[in-house]
Amino acid sequence: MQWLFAAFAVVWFALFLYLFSLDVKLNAVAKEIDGLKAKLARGKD
Amino acid sequence: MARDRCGVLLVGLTLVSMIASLYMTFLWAPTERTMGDVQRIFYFHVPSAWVAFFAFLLVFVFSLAYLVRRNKRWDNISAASAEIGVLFCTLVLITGPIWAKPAWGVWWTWDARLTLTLVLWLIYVAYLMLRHYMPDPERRATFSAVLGVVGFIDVPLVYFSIRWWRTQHPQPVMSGGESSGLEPPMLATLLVCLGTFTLLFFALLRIRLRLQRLREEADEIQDRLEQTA
Amino acid sequence: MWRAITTILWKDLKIELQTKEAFSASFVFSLMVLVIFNFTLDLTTEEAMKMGAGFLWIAFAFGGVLALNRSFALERDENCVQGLQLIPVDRGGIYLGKCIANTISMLITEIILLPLFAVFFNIDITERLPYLLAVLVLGTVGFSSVGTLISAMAVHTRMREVILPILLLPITVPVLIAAVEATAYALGADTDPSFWMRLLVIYDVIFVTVSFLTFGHILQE
Amino acid sequence: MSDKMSDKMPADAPLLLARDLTKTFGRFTALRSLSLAVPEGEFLTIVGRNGAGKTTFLKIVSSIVRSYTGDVLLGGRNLKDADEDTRRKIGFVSHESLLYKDLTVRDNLSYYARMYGVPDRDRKIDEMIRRVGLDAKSSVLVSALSRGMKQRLSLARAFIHEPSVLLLDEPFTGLDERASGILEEVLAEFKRSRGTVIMVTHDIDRGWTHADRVVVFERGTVAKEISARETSLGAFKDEYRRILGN
Repeated sequence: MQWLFAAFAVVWFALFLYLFSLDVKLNAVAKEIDGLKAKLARGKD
Repeated sequence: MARDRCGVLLVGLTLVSMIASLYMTFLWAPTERTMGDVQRIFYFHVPSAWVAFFAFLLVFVFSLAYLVRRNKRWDNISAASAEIGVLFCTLVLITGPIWAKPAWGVWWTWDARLTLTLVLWLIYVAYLMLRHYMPDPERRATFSAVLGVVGFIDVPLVYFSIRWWRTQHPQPVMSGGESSGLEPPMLATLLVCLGTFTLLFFALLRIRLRLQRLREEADEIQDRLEQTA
Repeated sequence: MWRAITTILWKDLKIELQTKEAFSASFVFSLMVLVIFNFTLDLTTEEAMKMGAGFLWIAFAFGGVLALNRSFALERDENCVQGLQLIPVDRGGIYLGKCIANTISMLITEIILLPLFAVFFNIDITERLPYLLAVLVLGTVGFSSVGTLISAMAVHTRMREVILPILLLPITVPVLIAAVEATAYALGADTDPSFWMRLLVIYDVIFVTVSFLTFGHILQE
Repeated sequence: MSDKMSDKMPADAPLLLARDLTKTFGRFTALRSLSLAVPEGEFLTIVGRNGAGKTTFLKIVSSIVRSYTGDVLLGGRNLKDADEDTRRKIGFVSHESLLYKDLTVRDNLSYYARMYGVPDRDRKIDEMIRRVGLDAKSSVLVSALSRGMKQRLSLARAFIHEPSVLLLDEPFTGLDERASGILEEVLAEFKRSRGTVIMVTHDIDRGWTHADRVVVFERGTVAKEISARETSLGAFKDEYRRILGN
């Protein structure tokens, strides 16, 4: 049984790790876009 | 807006079918007689392998599409699909030994399917490395498309060579091959899990593609900024 | 097309004759691999018979990677790649010329290495020599067909010396398996090599064709 | 086939016609729907600051770069599906020599002559070697040549197949006096024989000398066209400074 749970845990862990890394990257890019947009708006004044 | 609803639907469907798969895998499916509970690894080992192969098939299809059409979207899909494919391929390679050890007493056997998965993993990790080390985006798209085509055409050749090689270098035969004597409830569970993993793949692909889209948007704004400056 | 093949071939072989860089690098390296195998494994003749084919192809593959790296590195100096892009010839022809030149240069190394291998490991290579040579040619064509294509990609990357083997070796797994098995037969093993020879031929045909068709994409900017 | 094509072309059609060219390198847009016509026999100089798209334009016309949107017609044929004969009309000189350093002077020319299918190859190679003053060096490796000699040999390479359209990308960069002299001479002669030249350069004075027309590139499009016959160099320089200023 513990083998099964080990494998199971690995799958979930990998999935979470991947989703987490995507989320971090998405947030970073979103932030970058906001910053750039603000800069663009300021530049137009 | 329609796009958002589609995404929510996809994620919702994935979650629901995940719960169903968990229930079926751990509670509903009968325990296998010779291997015991360990055999339940099967229900996510095999779907992971399926998703990996499917992802690499998509890489091939969209690489070809890119070479013909030169549409950047196709390159994005190839890149995202290869990345997720490698993720699931890694899962196959990890869950495989975890299953093999208690079931057959060895971590690894050079059996045809496991070896093919390993070679595939190497090919597509190399694919991701090529992408990583190519500074020029247009060349990156073209080169990785060529590699996506070449790599996939290689798959049947790798498979046949390994299979024939196995017959010439016999190892102790593993009792209870992966699909021997699959009872109907087991098959049903497997099918549901296959569906779940496929849904999961598309959900991940969507997120990965959104990341790329945002990245491009950021670059575009940066471009506009530089122009006005 | 014919003009492109022969001219590239003439040019590459002439440069190789002048510098002998690909040959000396791959020959010395392959030789080193064989010697190190001998030290680390300390085999009896019988064991060497069994594993010799494997050693030989590991040595060839590693040496071949060096030769292939060199093949497009020499187009990189003075931006000669741009010269290749300018000339009004079929780009598939450029690929074939390059591929043939690489195959010849690898084969020369291999043929010189072969008797040394026989001496080092006390293996009789003369028994099925024509067969052995056929395997050598088929395996090398397979290796350099994909190798030439990937070498052309690798020159444009960062870390180009490293990226070539990383991309090439997994893709050439079928060639290496088939060549080793067929070579084992040629060295006296008691197996049936017909499947492996067929596989080598199929691999060669498929990958020469695919590379020929896709090389134009690699060369353009 | 090609006769038919030229029959269809009106007599005053430009030899080279670029229509709506757009080319992006990732996030950088090198050309923005640029259109330009060059009649046969014209000497066109392209100036502009770095990154204005000059070199990209030459690379597209010489079919080095093949993925772009828009069309380039050379003698009425679209370059995207141009045959070898069309592409053979083009000669290309840049500040990179495109020579193999481990081949001799003669072998380098022989390589390019074979690739371009030059008839009566040996005689032509001898002639080119003499022309650039490398007779004594013909069996010397390129790696043993001085920089100036290499530049001269590079000119011989570009002219070996007698192109009718000459593309020059910063040709004077790094040339020694003798090589510049030979290049000037060759350009003057090329112009006399009604060859078409497109030259990209930073060096406005040199670019002006032979030019019939000067085009200023700015941010991937044509910002200004000036007929060199109707304007003085001084007036052009003022104009150019004004364009770069804004």
